[in-house]
Amino acid sequence: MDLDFTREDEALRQQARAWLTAHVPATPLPSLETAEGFAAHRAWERELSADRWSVVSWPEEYGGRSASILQWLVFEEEYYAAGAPGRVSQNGINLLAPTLFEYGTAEQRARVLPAMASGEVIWAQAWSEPEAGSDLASLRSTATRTDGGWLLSGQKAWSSRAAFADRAFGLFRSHPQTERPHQGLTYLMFPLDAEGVTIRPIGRLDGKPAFAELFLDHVLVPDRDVIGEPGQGWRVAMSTAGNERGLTLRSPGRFTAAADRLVALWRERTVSGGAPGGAPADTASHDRVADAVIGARAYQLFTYANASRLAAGASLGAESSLNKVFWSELDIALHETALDLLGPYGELADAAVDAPDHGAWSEGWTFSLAGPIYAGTNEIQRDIIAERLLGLPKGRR
Amino acid sequence: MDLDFTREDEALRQQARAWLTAHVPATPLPSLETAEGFAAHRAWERELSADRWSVVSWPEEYGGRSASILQWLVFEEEYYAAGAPGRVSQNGINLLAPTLFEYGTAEQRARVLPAMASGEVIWAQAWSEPEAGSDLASLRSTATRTDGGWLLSGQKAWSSRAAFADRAFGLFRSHPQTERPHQGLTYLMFPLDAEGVTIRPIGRLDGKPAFAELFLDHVLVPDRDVIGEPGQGWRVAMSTAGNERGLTLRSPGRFTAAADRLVALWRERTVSGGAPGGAPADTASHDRVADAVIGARAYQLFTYANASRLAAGASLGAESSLNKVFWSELDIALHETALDLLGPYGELADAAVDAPDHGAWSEGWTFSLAGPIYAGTNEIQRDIIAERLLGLPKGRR
Amino acid sequence: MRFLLDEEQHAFGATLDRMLGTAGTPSAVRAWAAGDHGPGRALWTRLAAAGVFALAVPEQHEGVGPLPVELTVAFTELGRHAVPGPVVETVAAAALLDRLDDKAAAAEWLPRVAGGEALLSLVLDQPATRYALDPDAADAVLVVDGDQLRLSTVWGPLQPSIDPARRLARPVGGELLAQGPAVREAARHAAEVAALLTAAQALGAGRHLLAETVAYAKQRTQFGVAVGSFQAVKHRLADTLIGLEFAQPLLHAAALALAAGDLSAEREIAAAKVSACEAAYAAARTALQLHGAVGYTDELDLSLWIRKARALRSAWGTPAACRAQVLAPRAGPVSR
Amino acid sequence: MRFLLDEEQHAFGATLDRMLGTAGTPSAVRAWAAGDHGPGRALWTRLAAAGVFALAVPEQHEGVGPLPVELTVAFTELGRHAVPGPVVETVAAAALLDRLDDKAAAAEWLPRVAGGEALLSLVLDQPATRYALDPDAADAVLVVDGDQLRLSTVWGPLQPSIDPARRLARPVGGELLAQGPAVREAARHAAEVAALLTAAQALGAGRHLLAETVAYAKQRTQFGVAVGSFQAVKHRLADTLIGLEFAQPLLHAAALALAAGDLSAEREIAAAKVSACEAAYAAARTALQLHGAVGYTDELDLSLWIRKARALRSAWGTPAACRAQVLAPRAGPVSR
Repeated sequence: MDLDFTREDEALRQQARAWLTAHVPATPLPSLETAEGFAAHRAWERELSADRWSVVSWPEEYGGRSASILQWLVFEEEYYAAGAPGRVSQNGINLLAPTLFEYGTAEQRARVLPAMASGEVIWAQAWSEPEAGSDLASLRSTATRTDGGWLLSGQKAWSSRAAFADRAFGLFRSHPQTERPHQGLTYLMFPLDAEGVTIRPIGRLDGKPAFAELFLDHVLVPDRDVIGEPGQGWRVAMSTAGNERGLTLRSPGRFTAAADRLVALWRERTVSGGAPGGAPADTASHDRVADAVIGARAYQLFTYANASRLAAGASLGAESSLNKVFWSELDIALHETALDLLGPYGELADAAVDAPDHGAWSEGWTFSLAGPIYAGTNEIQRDIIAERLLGLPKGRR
Repeated sequence: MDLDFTREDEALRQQARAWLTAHVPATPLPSLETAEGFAAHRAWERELSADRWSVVSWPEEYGGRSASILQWLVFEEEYYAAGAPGRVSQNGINLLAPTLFEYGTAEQRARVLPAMASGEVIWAQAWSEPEAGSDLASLRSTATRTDGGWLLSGQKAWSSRAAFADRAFGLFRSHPQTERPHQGLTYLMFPLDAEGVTIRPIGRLDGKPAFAELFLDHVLVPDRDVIGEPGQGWRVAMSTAGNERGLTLRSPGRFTAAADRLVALWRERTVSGGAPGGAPADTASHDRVADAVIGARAYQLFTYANASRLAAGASLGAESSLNKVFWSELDIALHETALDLLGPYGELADAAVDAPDHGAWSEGWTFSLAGPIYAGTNEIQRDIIAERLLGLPKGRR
Repeated sequence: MRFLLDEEQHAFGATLDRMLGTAGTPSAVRAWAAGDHGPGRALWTRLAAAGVFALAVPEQHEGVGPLPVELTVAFTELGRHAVPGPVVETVAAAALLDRLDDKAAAAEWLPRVAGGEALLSLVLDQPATRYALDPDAADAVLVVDGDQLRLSTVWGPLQPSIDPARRLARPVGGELLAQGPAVREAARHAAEVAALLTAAQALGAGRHLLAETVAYAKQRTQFGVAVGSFQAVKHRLADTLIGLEFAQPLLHAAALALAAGDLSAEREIAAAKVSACEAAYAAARTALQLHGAVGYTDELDLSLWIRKARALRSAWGTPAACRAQVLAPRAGPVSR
Repeated sequence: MRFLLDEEQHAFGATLDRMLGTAGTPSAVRAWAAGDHGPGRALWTRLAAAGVFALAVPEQHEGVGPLPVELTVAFTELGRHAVPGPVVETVAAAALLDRLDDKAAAAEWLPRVAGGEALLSLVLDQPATRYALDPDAADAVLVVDGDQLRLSTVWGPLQPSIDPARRLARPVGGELLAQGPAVREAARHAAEVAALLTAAQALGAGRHLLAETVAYAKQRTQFGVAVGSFQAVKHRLADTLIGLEFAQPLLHAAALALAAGDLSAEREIAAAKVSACEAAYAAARTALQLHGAVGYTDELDLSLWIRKARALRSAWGTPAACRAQVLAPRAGPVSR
């Protein structure tokens, strides 16, 4: 057992660090949940991809570096430590691309992936529906067969990035008569500017249009935009890609970097006597700061172990639920601690001129609050942990 | 609305304080869960009752002072602030006596109460059974009719004080054929030295025989020891006395006194630099100490409000569940904070010669751990709060 | 002792609750956030008519106060309905002016406060405040610096709070209104009033968040049953109720201590502030989690309360500062 | 990087688990608590035969160590089975003697430690220890005071711990074994070893507490269903598992850092210690609550683990002291 990086890993770390030092904007980009910020983040994706830093884990042919999972983790550590911008292409890179690598055709990969890597096409996810939150199997939107393709109709909810993105992907009920709700679904990609698509942006807690409702009325999608077999959408979506997904949803690098920034904030407050009213908070926050540091390190190490398991050919199942609950609670605790340390400045929105660290703590807190809700609520995750990892009786909730 | 005490209330406070200052043993009595300590605590009950301080809320004729609920709370504050011994008669005074006042006959009151007040007879409670923990209605022990009385058979569990007490009270199934499990129960008192009673003391977490199993084999109990109507035991046990019981189970005075001792401990550790290894704990414990103080005050005030409601003729229902969860969690948090403040001395058992404060923190921590379990687990209490106070759907757990 | 609100106090709260319940406060908050103070001022006038602000003003200045307990009752309702604007600051500023020797300033402002014609913002020379709340909506911004009280009419850029109903700015300079030790003393008192009423607002906001979430949990179904039938949901809501129920008496005791001018007032207020704000913030977290994604949208009015709960947490006394006050050496036992 | 135990390490842990699983450790603990060290020493001999103590001793003294990772694996099993006695102290004392220039002391004691013939107790001149553990059972009590190392044979009254398997006493005086800066340095190292292995014990104890409680929750019924089917119970057990699962990698990383002699070792060990001990204590609280009254009895063997979890929490580094080490200025970013 070891925690050693190969020469190649270290080389990648040094290259990434050097590139990031040279390229990361001195002042943070505007929030990617705004039109202005979205454009700026799209441009940043182009800059990343120009030097093949946007999708390091992909094969070279699609713009990547064939980085191992561990090397991807190294890159992420450097990326967030450098204070680089959030990834506006995340939906495509983390959710759609793994599915294409497993179920997509060569034609689909060649057509979709390079444009995704360059930020030319930015993807929204369209999983949820108004009546299908935690309970995805109860999807109602339909895909109806037509010449050479499918007609999509229905409504999608909580479609992140959809306010400004180019295309979206999701599941649609293509075979209404099936025994079980998981059957008869088809995985499709579709353009957000197509005829029949109406987008209603929805403001998140702080008002920024972080997601949207999609109303689809006979939207024509060609067969080439079906991923996998029609009717097999559930299997395609829940594919072994889900495996790594549990690992890539939120990389540890985000948290180790945030924990280091928190310690810096805490030291600054302690040494300087801190913000007015900061002083008492300092002693009181001592444990919370330490726990954030320890938690970030634990999540990093836990992920190294999982990466080692995957590299050894094992697969991750319900373990991802441990991950999800842990990082989402860590993220909130870490940001709440920061806001408490900031005392009277803690309530300033990220747009406020006095907002500390250009509003990073406020924006981060708002973002963190969604953690326990999306990608399977933490209540569902705890049920999964109890039933699949501890073998407790299923069903009763 | 006010928080004012009447001249009578204040007079009682001053009298109690004066008496306690004169009588409370300089060094704490041995734990009442030991034979030696039990005897010492019985003697203390006699000393209390000699000056009518053992049952202040009872009528004079039974050895009390007809103190109001508020005056009882005042007495309790003074009692625990003075560091007076735990009450070995608590089962009788808090659980049995209120039932006797409501359902007992004049003969029963005259026979039972004075001996209870003086500590001459100390009572064990015999509610639970091995298969009936949270779920009292599934009691199996039986009371069978016989000439002039009843024959008790079966097994009781978790009978607190039974290792050393004189008598016990509990519910027995006297009418086997009933529609619902709550029916057909009878409330009886019985001697622990009677023929057919076998007592198996059970050590609590720290090994002290705090409770016992009772094996009953045709134990003869005369009719005069039945409380209320035979078959009505459930109603008798759940009587409106339960009302005040929610309030008297653990008086706020215990917690305000413990919180004050915790602050003293924390100051001592802070000022002196504290126990070796204490220093870091001080800053870290700052919030926990403050929260213990605030929690104790909140519980005290919440109880004043409930006492005012009762005095105004209202009755307490599910509100007692709020009480139970709050004080039991406060008690554990308060004692855990103390043990953490004590650093390396925190693990010393109360019998250790170096145990700080004569082992009060260690003994208090052990005692506190039972809080969320007994008198209805906190899980049950939260179900009650959700269903009865918030009106959430019943049943599914 | 009768540690319960009396009939009139209950009735007063219920009246405000009914009035505000039909006043469409969410839209007033959204207008306020957009810089349109019209609907907010209209609410203000109705609150004055209901006698809220007169509670802060003594009789010789056309008020009926100061009545801290009644103010606490009123501000719990203001929080329950998320009334926008510097309500806490106006009442605290009135308390400050009332404590000054300078009768002129009091005579000029207090009657207008009582009548609901004057909105005041307030900045005190103490850690928890660096910004004036809604100076653009206020008729005056009072600023205490050391032993000087100034009336400021200039301030820096308006800065958004996480609570859309709050907009903050740093006041600049201003005309000297009063000077001397009385100013310090009055400011200390005003800070206590502000902390107490912020706690009351927070408790009201928490009550609303819990009520909305319980209602939602009863009606929202997943996996074919009401979300509110899941034990984890029930227990989380039960814990949220416990937090609020035990903050309530701390709030009342703090109001009584302030009314009586007890030495313990500062400590009692600090205990109430941290408890009410922690309970309200926990209620916000619960509301967000149990509503799921829809609770995370700003178009659902719930978001106004969630964001307010966060802002009130640090307003007029951070949790850490309050806990420090509770443990301040001179404090002695909090419990007696 | 392959951050996973390898085959042999797994097999070693599994072997110890099987061996101790049939060794009746609870009765050995109860005998130990009563002052009868016989069964405990017998266990000790079997552990030595299995190669546990040789892991702490270098080859020139008839060991195969020091091997911190393997020691961590072993002590996790010792904790899982609640093995009584100064196991941590013996290994830490061996680490101390190994670091001294004084070859004589090392040559006298280390082979006997490796062979399981010597039990050592240890007191270091650092906050977390004031007492020698089980001096009456130990063959020697090593005491570091400043830059002096003494061999003590006298101690004050034996004092019971909340953990019946632990009996504490203050050593008095003793013969001087070594002196000088090397003693300070060796003591610092020994403290790290002790903290690491205490964390390992705690993690093993926590694993046992969770496993026992899950098994009980599946079989115990209330209201006609298994307690383990209540969602509140399921979620509490899930959170307990999360705590243990995320402490595990911290423990392994700390062992690797110690093995490599990294500067980060102290900080990594502190993080592992507080996480493992908090997770174990939380597991004890969960075990107690979900077992109900029966879990509160000392006749149920579960009580031995519940009480050990509390004792290990403060042994060789309180939670507060560990957190302080994690934030110590020289520490720098913990994450890289």
